[in-house]
Amino acid sequence: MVTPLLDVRDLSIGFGSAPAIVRDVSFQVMPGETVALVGESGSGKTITCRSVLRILPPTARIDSGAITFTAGGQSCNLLTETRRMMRQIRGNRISMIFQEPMRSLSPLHRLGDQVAEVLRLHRDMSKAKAKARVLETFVRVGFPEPARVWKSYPFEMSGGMRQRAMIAMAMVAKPELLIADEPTTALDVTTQAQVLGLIKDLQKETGMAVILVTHDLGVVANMAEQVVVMNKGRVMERGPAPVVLGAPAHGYTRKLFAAAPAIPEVAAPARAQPGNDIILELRDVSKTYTMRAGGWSRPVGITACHEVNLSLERGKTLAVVGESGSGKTTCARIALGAELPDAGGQVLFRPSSNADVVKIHDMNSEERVCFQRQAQMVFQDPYSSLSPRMRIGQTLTEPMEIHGLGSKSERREKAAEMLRWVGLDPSMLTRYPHAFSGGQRQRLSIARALTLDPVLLVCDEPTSALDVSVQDQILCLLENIRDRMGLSYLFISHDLAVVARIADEVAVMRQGVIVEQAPPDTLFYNPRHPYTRALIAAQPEPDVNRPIDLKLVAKGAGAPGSWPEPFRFEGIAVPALTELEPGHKVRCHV
Amino acid sequence: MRQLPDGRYVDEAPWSDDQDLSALERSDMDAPNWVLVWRKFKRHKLGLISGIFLLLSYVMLPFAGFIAPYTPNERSSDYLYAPPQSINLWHEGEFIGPFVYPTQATADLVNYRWTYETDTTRPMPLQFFCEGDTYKLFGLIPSNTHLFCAPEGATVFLWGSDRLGRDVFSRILYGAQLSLTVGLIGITVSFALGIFFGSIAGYFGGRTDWLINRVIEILRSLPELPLWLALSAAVPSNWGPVAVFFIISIILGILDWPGLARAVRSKFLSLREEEYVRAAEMMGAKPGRVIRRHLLPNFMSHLIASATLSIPAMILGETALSFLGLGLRAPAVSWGVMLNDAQNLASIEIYPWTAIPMLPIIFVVLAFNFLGDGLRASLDPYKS
Amino acid sequence: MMFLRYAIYRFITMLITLWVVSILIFVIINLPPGDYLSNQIAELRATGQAEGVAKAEFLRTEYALDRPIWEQYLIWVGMAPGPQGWYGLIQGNFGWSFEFDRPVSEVVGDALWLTVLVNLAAVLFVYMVALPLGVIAAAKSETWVDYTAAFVGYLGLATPNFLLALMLFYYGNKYFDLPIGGLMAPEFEGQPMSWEKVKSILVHLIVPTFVIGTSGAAAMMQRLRANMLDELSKPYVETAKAKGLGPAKLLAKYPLRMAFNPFVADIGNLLPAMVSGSVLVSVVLGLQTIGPSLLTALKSQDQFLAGFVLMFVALLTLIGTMISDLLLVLLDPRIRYGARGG
Amino acid sequence: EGPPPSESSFWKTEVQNGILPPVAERLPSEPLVVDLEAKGRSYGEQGGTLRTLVSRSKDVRQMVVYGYARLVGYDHNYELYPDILRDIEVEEGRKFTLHLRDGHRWSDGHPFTSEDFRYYWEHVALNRELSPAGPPQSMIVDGVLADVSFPDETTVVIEWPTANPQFLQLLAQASPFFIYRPAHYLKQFHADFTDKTTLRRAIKKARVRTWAALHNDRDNMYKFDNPELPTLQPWMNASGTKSSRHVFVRNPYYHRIDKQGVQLPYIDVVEMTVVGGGLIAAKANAGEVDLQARGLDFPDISILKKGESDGAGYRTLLWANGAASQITIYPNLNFADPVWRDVIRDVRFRRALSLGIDRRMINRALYFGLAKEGGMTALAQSPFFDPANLFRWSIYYPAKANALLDEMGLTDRTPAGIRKLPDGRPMEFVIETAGERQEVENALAIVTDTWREIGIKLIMRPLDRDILRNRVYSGLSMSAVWYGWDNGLPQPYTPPEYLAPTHQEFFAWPKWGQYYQTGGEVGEPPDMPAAERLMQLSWDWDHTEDSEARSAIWREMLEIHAEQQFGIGILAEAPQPVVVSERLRNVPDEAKWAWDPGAHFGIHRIDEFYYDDPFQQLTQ
Ligand SMILES: Nc1ncnc2c1ncn2[C@@H]1O[C@H](COP(=O)(O)OP(=O)(O)OP(=O)(O)O)[C@@H](O)[C@H]1O
Ligand SMILES: Nc1ncnc2c1ncn2[C@@H]1O[C@H](COP(=O)(O)OP(=O)(O)OP(=O)(O)O)[C@@H](O)[C@H]1O
Ligand SMILES: [Mg+2]
Ligand SMILES: [Mg+2]
Repeated sequence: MVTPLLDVRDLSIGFGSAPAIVRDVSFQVMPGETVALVGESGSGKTITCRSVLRILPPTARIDSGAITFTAGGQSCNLLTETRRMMRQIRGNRISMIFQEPMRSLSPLHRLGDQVAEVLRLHRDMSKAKAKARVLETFVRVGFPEPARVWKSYPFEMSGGMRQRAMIAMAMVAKPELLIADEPTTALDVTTQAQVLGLIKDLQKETGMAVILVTHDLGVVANMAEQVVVMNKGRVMERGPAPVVLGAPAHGYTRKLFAAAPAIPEVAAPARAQPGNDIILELRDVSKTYTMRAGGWSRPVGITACHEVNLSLERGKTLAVVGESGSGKTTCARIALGAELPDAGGQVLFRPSSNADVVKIHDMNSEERVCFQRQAQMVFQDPYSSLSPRMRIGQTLTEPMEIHGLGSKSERREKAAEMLRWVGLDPSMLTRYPHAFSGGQRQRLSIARALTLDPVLLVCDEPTSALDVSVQDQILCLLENIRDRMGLSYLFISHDLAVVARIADEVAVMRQGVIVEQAPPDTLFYNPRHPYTRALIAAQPEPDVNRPIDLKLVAKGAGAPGSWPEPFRFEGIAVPALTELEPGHKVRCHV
Repeated sequence: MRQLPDGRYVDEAPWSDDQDLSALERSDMDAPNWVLVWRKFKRHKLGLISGIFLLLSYVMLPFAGFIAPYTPNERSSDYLYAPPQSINLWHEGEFIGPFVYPTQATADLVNYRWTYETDTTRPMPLQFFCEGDTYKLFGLIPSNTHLFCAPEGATVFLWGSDRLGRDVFSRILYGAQLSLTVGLIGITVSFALGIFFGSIAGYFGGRTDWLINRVIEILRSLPELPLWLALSAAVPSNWGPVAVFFIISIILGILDWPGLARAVRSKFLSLREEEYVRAAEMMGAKPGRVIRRHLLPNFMSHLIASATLSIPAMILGETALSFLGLGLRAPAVSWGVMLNDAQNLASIEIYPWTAIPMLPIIFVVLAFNFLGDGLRASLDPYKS
Repeated sequence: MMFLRYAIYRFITMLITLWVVSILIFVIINLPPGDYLSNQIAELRATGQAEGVAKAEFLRTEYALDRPIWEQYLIWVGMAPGPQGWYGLIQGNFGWSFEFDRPVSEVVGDALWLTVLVNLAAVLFVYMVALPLGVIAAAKSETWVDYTAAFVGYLGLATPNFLLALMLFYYGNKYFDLPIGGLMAPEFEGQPMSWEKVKSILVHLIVPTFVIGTSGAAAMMQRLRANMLDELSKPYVETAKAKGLGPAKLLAKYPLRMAFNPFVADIGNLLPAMVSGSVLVSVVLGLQTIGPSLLTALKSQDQFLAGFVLMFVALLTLIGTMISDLLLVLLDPRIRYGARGG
Repeated sequence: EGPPPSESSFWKTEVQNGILPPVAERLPSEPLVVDLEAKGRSYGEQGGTLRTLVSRSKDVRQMVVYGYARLVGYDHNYELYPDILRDIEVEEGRKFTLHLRDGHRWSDGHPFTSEDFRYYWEHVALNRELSPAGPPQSMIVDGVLADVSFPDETTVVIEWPTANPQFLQLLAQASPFFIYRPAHYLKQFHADFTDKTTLRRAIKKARVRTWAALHNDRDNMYKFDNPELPTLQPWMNASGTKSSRHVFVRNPYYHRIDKQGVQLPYIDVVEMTVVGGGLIAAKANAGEVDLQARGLDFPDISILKKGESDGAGYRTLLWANGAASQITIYPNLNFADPVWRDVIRDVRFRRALSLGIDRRMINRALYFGLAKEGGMTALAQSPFFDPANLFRWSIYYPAKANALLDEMGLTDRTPAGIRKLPDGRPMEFVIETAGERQEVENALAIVTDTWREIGIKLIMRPLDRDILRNRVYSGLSMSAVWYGWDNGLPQPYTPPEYLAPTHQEFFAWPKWGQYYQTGGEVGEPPDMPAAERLMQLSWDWDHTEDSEARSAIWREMLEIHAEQQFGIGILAEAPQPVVVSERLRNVPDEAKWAWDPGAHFGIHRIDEFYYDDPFQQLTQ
């Protein structure tokens, strides 16, 4: 029998004096094998992964267990190994992609520097060689302009780009074991396919083993040989992927798998009724950033989005999907006035059907306060949008405090209520943000946005870190509120299944422009644009028997310059968005 | 955990779908923030001890006159530069309660110093709750009862006496009244100004920042020295030393803020770009709120450390100023004044006890430091 | 490009500020009643030196001290002609020191490099001691290393500089044969550099460096420690750890760099502190730096000397602040020099 | 007579190389021969280096003070005698004939003649550019400028129509009135003697603006900071001012020799180092000085004694201070506040203040009882010393003081027991000090306690020296503390003007002093009978030649002061520690430490001090 590369045995971990949060977890990882760790949000997946590298919060305590790592004929217990040895192992033999890449990168160092450091540390490479290697990895994780990424600072990158930088950092040294904690949450499906393909390549190349934490059962089906299902800190079920996915034995596993959404097979397109009660409208919105990366040289302009026109009907959901880095977050921020559009762009908001239009891009302070009460945002990166030195209780009551709503105890009650809505326990109110799991933080962010009972909610990938059952719960909640209170959503997501479920209208973005826009039924029935088609094709399905060809779908639709004639464009000289059929707009030359 | 025939393991423990609410005490949830902070602080032993020490020191201030056996300017002209005396309990193997041995001074005109002879044959018990010189309890109520004093014909100089025969121990107690209060006013002023201007400059940026920065630059490029000299000429002569010192410490504070302001500003310039600050703003938080609730807590550690560090500077500031004729002077007593008298070789080599006031300064400063550190630690979210 | 524009803009601002400061400085040194020469005449009379009075009177007209104050200012700066023509700071003439009876540039010249030397030594001391200690204290917070560092630091802070110097001198001389006061053995003064001279300077620098440096080091160490402690728990530190970075490199590259922000902001203070910060220490330690000259000049209202030294300090401050502003922008890419909103 | 002068080893090589003429040619034909035996001193040998410290670099001028080569100087009995001059004749106190020594030379070897006096008088004193305010006041008596003539190379005659009793004292002062200049050296900077282009070049080089400024810069007989300026002092400056160490080497042309024919000074080199004022005691303690008094105060004595017993190689002497009083309180009779002024002008008040001081206690606490307690008056060595003056109103007697104050009607008291002024304010008596001396502070701390018993609250306020002066002169300060009269050893010939309201520097009457000094332009005329009487007496002294009459005037003036307590003296003759190397000889064990007359070490003739073993020191 082959010795496992990593053998986790009876691992129990707790925090402070509270009862253990991870209990008796055991699993093995064979060399070259992929083990998927799935399970409920907050069930201890991240903690388990971190304990392998012994990078746990200072308050964590390991109650029992052993983690044996065997490589090169030698095995050691990672939990008791000397620090020096651990430094030899970290980054070199085992590397990790952290769950929240946005926070995990140093804000003051260029990405290139941060990534190349691993190589210089463990591979003893010259500067130039390391740079070449890093640039190459950048390309492989899907950066079209690796040179720009090399000298960018993290805050200049979109969420998905940061995540890819993190992935590059973990893989560039080609470790023996890769721990990927939800590595593709911020990536669109084609990029995701590219990244997953890269992992597979590396596995083939170097025999790398992978622990893959993910909520996307489609990814599990496509990647994993082994599956470990966790719930409430315990392993519910583990075994080979085909068996577990095919016939879940445990009640929780069954429940979980049942909740997985899928892109519906649309038989006939449904025509949307053109409404006229527009709550939010973006007109000709463009945004150009100046890169700090330049330093002494000429400033470089980055067009994050270009002439975006969107209108959101009251009580409806407008979903934006698209390539990572295509300007979705930028549009969302502009829509909420957090960023100003370039001159000429307009953002209009109508608080109620018969109220006056507010120009978001040009508000006075009175209008601003009023607007800020009515429009809220769920941030893509929940960790950094929560004040690290504020207890969650304070964070949740703050919006109400700002707008002077309710008494102190009412506010607290409401905060507790909100937590319950998003499936969290009110006793967590006294915790600080860092003491939550990724999915829990995402839910906190949603809870905070809801405390003010807004009329407009901008959700930037609100459910990417949630397991499917909790995701289902949250989506239900959102739908519920929308139907009850006429809330309108601007909903950004990579998960087409989620979009298909919740959206009334979908806009597909690529390279800063909208390439196709239609109601979901229309879109999934008859995607016209090559990019949309590529996206749909790249959505993995939770069925081991229907794997997608990662290589193929990763190509996506290729660069805009290689698209079929009517759709092709270079730079920002784009064809107009044309309405091919009522309610279905495609960017093409007719 | 059971292994199924197809090679998978399944957990057998009964499973329920409910949210299991982890058991955290309810009371915890409703406790206001400071209670939570206090609970954490209690675990920081050194901080706690320091806090208690400081508390005692401050509580003692109004009673300094009662505890001190002498009043600050009470001179025993027969006991100049008397060395510290010990309080003994046993005399020739016999317990007779706290007592001192009488001492006798002679002027040694060969070496020009006072030498003291202790008469160890005559133990003289201390008196308790005895009458002595008049002082003011709480600075208001005249009283002449002292906790303990020397018996008739003897002295009790726990930490020796100085050049004029004044009791160093008593003077330190009285000196605390000034050093621990007035000196801290300057810190308060400087912190209030520094934080205020630093944060608005850093947070708003742009023109506000420009203006505040110019003021800071100008203030900083004007050295304090000429100001002090001008001031020492301008203070009305009938002002008491304490009033002068009060004004000085306020001015010290006013001059001191730019350094802090710049530190605050620089930190805020980058903090204001943080996502959670944006989030707060997008929720409609006013600048004041953003600064207080989101920015300042993230700079608390620096502020606490800076405050601790300013304390010795403020207590000792006057020793430097007295070079310019501006420090506190007799009859006011402060630690700085006492140290000022001790700034010569004789105090180091021959009468080392006159430099004892250094000790309380060090103790107080360390206590403030550890208190601050405890506070910092209990505000640190990453510590349990 | 953007940076260059900002730098130029910042430089122009500096010049304007310098001009404002020059007015203020002139006002401040003329604030105390009387002027150098009247005080001098009073002193001469008090000590019965009738002859010196004539000389003082001579200087008064020579240096336009009999003119209205604003006119004196203009002449001093060089924006108006004095009795002997254009002769001001702008033209590169720093004026005359009455107290030392030499041109200001001569009085200051010697002291200047010694000042820089002493303070450079002190600054080096501060950084060499405070940086590693602060980082270690943070990394090993609440251990004996931390407590000892704090204790020693505060010991230095809580001892008046002069007393500390005296003690160090006395015992240093007694037990280690260290020299008392001064910056080099007197016989080396005015001599060309030689190995012996360098040795003498180094030996003489020990106590002043220590005295000037301790307070600075303690302050920097404690602040650094606090800032480091904040940074140590940030996720990016974990990332760095996961890369397998060794502790020293890790601390230095990531959290230290972040924690350094407030100190960069304080660089502005470093330069002027070199001159004015150690004035009193220099006076009591008898260092031949610019500090004692400044104090004498101020006390005796030797206005051109005082004015020049103050202007010099101000210039250093302004340059320092400018450098720190530029560094801030360079070091922290997140900083944008724009106003809030938008 | 006497053995031929012997060559000094210091200049030996120069003499051998012909750079210097041999010693016999360097001395004046009639050198001043010092009879050391008569003074109870021993003969020494040349050589050695004397190390001493000062706290400011401008204190190099102390070498002019210590060197004490004057046209006429005081001897150890405070009698005037010709020093640089061979002889001086005074007629009717108004005509002074100065006889120079034939063959006397400047330190650069150039002859010292009446030409040097003429240069000063005609080209410096009377030059409009060098002396814009006109010739010095000291050359003007009763409004008439001196008539100066130069009959021959060695004779100078200065005369006025009326007597100038102060002239000789001025020449003998610690900081003397230099009526001569090294003409041969200074002419090169003088527009009368040097052509414009040469001058212009020199001006430019010196970075000054006019030739007058250049001349002024070079002409520093007292400042002593120009090594090129020839001198007549025993040592000449051999280093620039740039460093903190100033070296003075023996003047090869010095005019004094001892009876054995050895040219003075005995000591070859004086090394004066500038150090921080606070470190002088520490350095002395470490044995780094050979002769030091400046910068040492009585409180340093214990540490000095310790160094001495630790074997640092020195002795610590205690000399008596020569000022009339060590600590004196001057209530300001010209204080701006009218209520206070009236109180202060009441002699009973000043007497009460004096009676309320426990001088014994202060003496004991500060000086181990070694100083002389009592009011400000002439010291015991002066012929005018009278114990009655010393003790008048200056014995601690609080009951009497209280009675005096009660008698003034100041009987109202605040609850704290402080008397009230006539207008109801509490009597808070502010004393301003220069904040330089710890002993003053300590003394006032003791005074505070005893004054409280007579119902007066003392508030001490330390200020900077210049600020203090300005405040006193403008009448803003209620009272000030300073030393007593510099000259505590008046002789009949000592002008007593400093006892009369003629100087604002006497802090009790700044305005009266200004009135006199400015001829009535500013200030106020004296309006108290006692002050007017002092004024009259001073005038009388000026206009009498008779020693008896002058003595009588002196006595009366001193008595007025004792009665009036214008300056409330506390102590006199406080011991001044003097650190002397164990190997240094001829240093008197007991002496006066006085500025004027005395010139500190000057009057004790430092040029006669010598090292026991000068060459041992060299090899060290
Ligand atoms: N520092 C901490 N202190 C206390 N509890 C913590 C801390 N960090 C995490 N937890 C708790 O530990 C549990 C497990 O967290 P973990 O991050 O491993 O979850 P996860 O399985 O990764 O969830 P997700 O899928 O949402 O990321 C969560 O309930 C979380 O609230
Ligand atoms: N502050 C900034 N400075 C410079 N460039 C920026 C900045 N913010 C965003 N960008 C650039 O703008 C483009 C769009 O970014 P945006 O965050 O809108 O992407 P996104 O569609 O949300 O992507 P993702 O799905 O990966 O989050 C990216 O190329 C990004 O690098
Ligand atoms: Mg997780
Ligand atoms: Mg985004």
